Amino acid sequence: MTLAFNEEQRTLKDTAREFARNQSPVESFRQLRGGAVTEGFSTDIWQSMIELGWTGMTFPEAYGGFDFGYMGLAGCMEELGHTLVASPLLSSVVLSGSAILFAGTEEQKQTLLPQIVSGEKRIALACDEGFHHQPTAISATAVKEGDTFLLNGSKARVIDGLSADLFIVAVRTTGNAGDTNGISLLLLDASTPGISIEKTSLVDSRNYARLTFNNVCIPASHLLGEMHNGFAALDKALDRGRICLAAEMFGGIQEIFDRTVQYLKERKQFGVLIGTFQALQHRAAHMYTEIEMCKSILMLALDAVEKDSGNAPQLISAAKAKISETYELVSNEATQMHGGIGVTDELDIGLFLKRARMSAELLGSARFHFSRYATLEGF
Amino acid sequence: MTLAFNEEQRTLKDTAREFARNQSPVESFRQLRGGAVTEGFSTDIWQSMIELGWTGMTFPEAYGGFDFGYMGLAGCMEELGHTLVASPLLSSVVLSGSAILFAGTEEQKQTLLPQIVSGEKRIALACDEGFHHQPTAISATAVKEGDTFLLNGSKARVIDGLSADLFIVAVRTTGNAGDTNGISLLLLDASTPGISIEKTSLVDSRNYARLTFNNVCIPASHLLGEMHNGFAALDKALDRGRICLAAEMFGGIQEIFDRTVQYLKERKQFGVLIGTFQALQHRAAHMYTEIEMCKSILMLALDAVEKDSGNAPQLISAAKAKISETYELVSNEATQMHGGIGVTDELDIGLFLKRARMSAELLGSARFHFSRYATLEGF
Amino acid sequence: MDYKAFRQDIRAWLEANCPASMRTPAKQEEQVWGGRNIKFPSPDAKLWFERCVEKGYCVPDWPVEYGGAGFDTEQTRIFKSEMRKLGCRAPQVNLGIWMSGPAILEFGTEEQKREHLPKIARGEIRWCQGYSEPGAGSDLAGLQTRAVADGDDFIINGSKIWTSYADESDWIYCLVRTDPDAPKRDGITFLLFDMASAGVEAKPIELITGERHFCQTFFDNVRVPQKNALGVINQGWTVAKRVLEFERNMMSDLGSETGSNVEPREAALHYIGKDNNGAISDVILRDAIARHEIQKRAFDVTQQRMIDEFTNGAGNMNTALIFKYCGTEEEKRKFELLLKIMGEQGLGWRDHQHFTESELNTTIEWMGAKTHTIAGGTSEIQLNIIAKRALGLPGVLS
Amino acid sequence: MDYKAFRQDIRAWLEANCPASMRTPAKQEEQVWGGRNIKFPSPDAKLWFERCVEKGYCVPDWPVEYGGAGFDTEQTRIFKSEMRKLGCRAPQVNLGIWMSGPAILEFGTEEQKREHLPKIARGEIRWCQGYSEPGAGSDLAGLQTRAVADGDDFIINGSKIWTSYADESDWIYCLVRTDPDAPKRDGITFLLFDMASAGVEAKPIELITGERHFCQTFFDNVRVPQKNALGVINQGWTVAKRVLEFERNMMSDLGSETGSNVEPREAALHYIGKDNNGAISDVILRDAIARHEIQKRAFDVTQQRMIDEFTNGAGNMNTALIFKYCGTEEEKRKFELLLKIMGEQGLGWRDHQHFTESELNTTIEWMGAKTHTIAGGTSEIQLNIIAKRALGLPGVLS
Repeated sequence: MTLAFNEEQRTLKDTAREFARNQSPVESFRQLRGGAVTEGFSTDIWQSMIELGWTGMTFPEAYGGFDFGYMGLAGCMEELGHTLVASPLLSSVVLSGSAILFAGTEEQKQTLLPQIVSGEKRIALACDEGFHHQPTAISATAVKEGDTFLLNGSKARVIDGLSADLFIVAVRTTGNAGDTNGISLLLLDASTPGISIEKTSLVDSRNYARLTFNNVCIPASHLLGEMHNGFAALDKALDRGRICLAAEMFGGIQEIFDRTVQYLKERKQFGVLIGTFQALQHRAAHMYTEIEMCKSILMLALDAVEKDSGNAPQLISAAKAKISETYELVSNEATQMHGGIGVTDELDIGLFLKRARMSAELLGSARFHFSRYATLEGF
Repeated sequence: MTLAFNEEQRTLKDTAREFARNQSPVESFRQLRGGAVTEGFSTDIWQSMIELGWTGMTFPEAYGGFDFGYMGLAGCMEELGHTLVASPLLSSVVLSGSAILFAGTEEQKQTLLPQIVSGEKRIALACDEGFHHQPTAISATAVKEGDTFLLNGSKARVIDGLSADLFIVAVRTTGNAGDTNGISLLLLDASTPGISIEKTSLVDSRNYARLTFNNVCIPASHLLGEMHNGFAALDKALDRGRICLAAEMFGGIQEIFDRTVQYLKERKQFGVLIGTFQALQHRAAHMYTEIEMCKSILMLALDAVEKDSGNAPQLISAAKAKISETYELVSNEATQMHGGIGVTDELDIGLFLKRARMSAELLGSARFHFSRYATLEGF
Repeated sequence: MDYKAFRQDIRAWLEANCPASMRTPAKQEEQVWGGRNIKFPSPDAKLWFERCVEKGYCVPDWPVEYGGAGFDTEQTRIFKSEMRKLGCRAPQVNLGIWMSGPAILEFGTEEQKREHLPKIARGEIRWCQGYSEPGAGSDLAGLQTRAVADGDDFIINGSKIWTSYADESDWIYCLVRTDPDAPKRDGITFLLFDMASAGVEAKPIELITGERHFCQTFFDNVRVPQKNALGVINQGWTVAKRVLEFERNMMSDLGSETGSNVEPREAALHYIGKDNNGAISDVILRDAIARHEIQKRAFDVTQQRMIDEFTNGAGNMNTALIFKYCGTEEEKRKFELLLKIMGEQGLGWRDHQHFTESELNTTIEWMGAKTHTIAGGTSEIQLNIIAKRALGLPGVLS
Repeated sequence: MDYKAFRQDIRAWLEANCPASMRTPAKQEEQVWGGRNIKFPSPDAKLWFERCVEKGYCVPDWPVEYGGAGFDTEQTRIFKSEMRKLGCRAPQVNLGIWMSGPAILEFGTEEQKREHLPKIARGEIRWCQGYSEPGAGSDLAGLQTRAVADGDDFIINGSKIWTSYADESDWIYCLVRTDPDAPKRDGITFLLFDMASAGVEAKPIELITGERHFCQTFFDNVRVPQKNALGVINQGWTVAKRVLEFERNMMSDLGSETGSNVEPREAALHYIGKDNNGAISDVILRDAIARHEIQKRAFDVTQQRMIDEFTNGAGNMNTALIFKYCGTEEEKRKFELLLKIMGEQGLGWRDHQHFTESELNTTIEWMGAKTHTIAGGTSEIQLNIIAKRALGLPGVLS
């Protein structure tokens, strides 16, 4: 077990830090708000990420990747979280790429993974349907008739769904909503007739879509993985997404915590630095301890992912739950401690506050993951 | 609606305060610990309470009472909570007396209530069986054969059960554990053959018993209330116990909070009063606000009890839940803020800490009452 | 005074005069703000406003000679309770009604009362508040805006922040430093002046909620007659503190009844669903909702309890210190809970296609609740005050 | 050094020499405390102790000439890990091993090392700690116990509190004030002396747990040679701080592995029960247990993470500041949770008829956990330290 980034990973992380600070500071994210850019991310920044090789980190060399592992990518995500960098790394590389890696046939992997790495195709994973993340609660149906699946239903919160070339759609091919059995994964070209793709605007101003399928025809060969048995690969891909998202969130937590501590050292009230107020000191110190706990559980989960350990799923849930709760705590405290200025749009704190709630909900809230942890641990 | 004690009730409360301070300070409770006194309370103090008329407050004059209401008694209980006075007021007058008042025949009321008021008989209510308070989870059975009930089973945490003359036993006469239907109440003389009464020693050093019934014969005339339909009266009596216990707990909360604030004003560390440390000030101020909330919900519930309002049960659950959680908070903070001296047996804080946990469990924990509140509110 | 008959009269008048459309909760954009540019969202709103002005019902407890209805405390309570029962909207909203008007009533000269109060009562002048300054935050008394005497006038230079709707207001009540050498609370004057004066500029600040009704307001050699001071020159801190009390009472009201009509329990039944027993199917959220409701019930009756305690001769003013803190902190918890209940539907942003009005409002109000524990005295300041005044703990904190 | 071979040798020795009965967790009363009155709960305990003493294994990292085994850091780590793997009990417990011994190794003269260390290693002398004083609490440096020079000796007067097992200990390491005129941290001496000296008296204090192993210790004209000072006279604060670090590390260990073998998840399955899916049937408690376990898992790997970070060149000493606070606070939460899970069975008191040993211990440890956030530096002091050292926040807090 190793709970620290190795030298190679640290070098990569340092690069990501420089990149985020210089190429894509929070100011860049502000420019994306308002929806002028349909994609919700900068295509230039995305192109730079591709050139830096980040799109290939998690894939074997045989598929055009660099076999660098999820821990390395998570280190980058953490750094990108510091400046709220929006990109399809999570949606296309981590979620969709992992699903293809875990479920795809050799041919699918040979075809699609290099396209993800090169950025030729951006793929989005369409799983959730209800108000909350619940990957077994799939009602969208795909009925196989001859060489074709006929797809009906809808999907919510499809990350980067608005500009994706291709979707991986989790559908129900048998059983009922809530069953893990009977879920299959289908590859669906975004231009297929019968799909409606609608932008949804959420507080964190990123790219989300709702999809509606109205008798969409998909060739049977576009099945990804086994018929009815797609859930294991889906959940494993979601898990990779959860831990990378948690790493991004952890970057955000550290950023606003550091800014808040800095503010406590600069801001005067009643003639003294507010950082001398013991009540604020204790709250800040307590947050520091919680952040250290987040780091430990994050690294423990990433280590388990690297080794593909049997207990990786529960450790990922542990990390996502702990980090979601801590992000809520720290973003609330950062807002309160910054006082009036903290709730203006001019300061960045509000942007992190919004991202904190959205990322806590995405791929499972703390509530979802505490429960999942308990189930996986058998109690 | 009136959320303050009226003049008469305040006079009574003042008397109770004087009585508790002078006749039964915490020092008296210390003398009861160790179990030298079987009853777990002072019979002299109990006799004084009887003479003061507290045993008759909740009963109509027709049954030897003074028709003074539960709000008046709760005011006394609050004052007794300040000095940890142990007495059978809760067990005999509130729980058992209320059960008889709500369920008894005219003859039973005529016979038993005056005996409670005069102290001639002490009655204990035997309801719980498992580790937690759960009044529908009754498994002890009473089978009616001719003119006799045959009782088998066991009871836990019978308050003042060790020295009771009579028990009111909640038994199952039909249905299964968990059903509200099928519960009946029986009057059982403590000297009846087949009863085993064992003292259980709990952290708060009061009088608790476990009862075991081995083919105990009870005359059919000792049925209290309707056959199979005893739950409504039982729950209503338990509710009267819950709110009076909550009042006692509220007295304890105020006592240790006041002592803690006083300590903050006296104790020096690093050359200054610890009450000047802002972190402690804020924690104390927060507790103050929680205590005010406790007082409001307690008075609201008592007002509903006085009027026998339809929403009294949920307001009682609200008060018991809120006060249980606040007692946990305040007893923990009082211990921590007193530092080393607070965890010695010499200081009283530990006695309140122990009573806090025991009284939180008795008649339903915060957890139990949050859930009950929601159920009663229909969500 | 026959209060029973009074209540019947009020009820009858309201039923006869308050249009049906004015008996539904007003959305933010439907509120009628008084002022030179008064606008009405509907003819009914105008009618209702005019009828109330005529009777003095915008400020029922003010004396008749200043445009009020001259009601005593009990009459006012009855009037408000009947308004609530019928769900009547406030005919006019105005900081003049809540803040500067009551302050002028208490501290003003007869001349000032006659000049300002009727205009507030009739909705002719809209007021805003110039208290906070950039960089000062909760340290109100540390204000730097200077007013230098020049003949019978003051010349004002400086800047205020968090002046709500300064860009739409007609007059301001403003704290200025008139004696820079005195201890900081002893050199402050409470000044009233026209926002149309030369040298006043108000710039909206955008909040995280997207709202832009707070402004930063700049004063560049603004000339104001010295007689516009309310109360004694250099002793404006006394007036300011009293106005802060008005504000805190208003804020704690805000805490207890938020604009969002979404209650967590109803939200849960909709966004989470029920189990076979009709209970909210997520037990954790159900528990959190019960906890919230109990806290809210306790909070809601606390004011009533205080009054009852005073009535019964056992009152304690300390209880009043907790309202702002308890109300606004519980409001924050409520909205965090609502977000957890609503999932994606609690996180929409200006997307009227996929989110209802009420959903979008919940998101905004979740953020708005963050401002309520800061504005009008932060929660930390409230705790300082409670520690000092209610608990008597030592220390030099203000 | 061939650590692999070393590990095998240690393993082989432990398997051959540690009696089977010494490979089960020791109850409190089964621990072997060294000292003049050393007692063994069983012949196996005596055998195990003697075998370890012979090899220097009571203090494996101490030099051989002082009674240790002379192991380097890696060897010590391996030795401890093998002990843990086999579940071997500590052969001897003694504050001399954890506190005064390491302090003497670091600050002692050669003469002091030769006098004291072998006696600790061989379990001949039991040590206790004289730090806190009545009324001083966390303000350690404010101590009042005076040591006045008298020829080659000091004459000590005063009193110490929270001296664990002072009534059963042979020697004390004690902070005394030798210069009352110096700033408070500059006039303190770290003194070692025999508890059998004339004028020493130790009185047990009863805790809320019922335990009586803490004492108040009185010094009435106790005569101690000046050469018994450890380190420089008047500069004992330096030694004291180092010993506090040893103590905090020990306390955070206590936090992470409490004596109670009851884990909330097992307790819940027993005292609450399962639903049809095998899940703990109370969802609220299940969620709280998950939260606790996640916090504990995070805590448990944090030390390892720190080491890994240092190994990989990105370490940060600040992380070390959190252990005492996190460990002891989580321990408190764990026991509150256990009490809620166990209901009445978590609230038994010395009633061996109705409660199991483990149940009664849980109750005691619930209370004991309250002492751990106070002793060895309160949680508040820990937060002060974190704020100052890890966050660099300003202030004059110690």
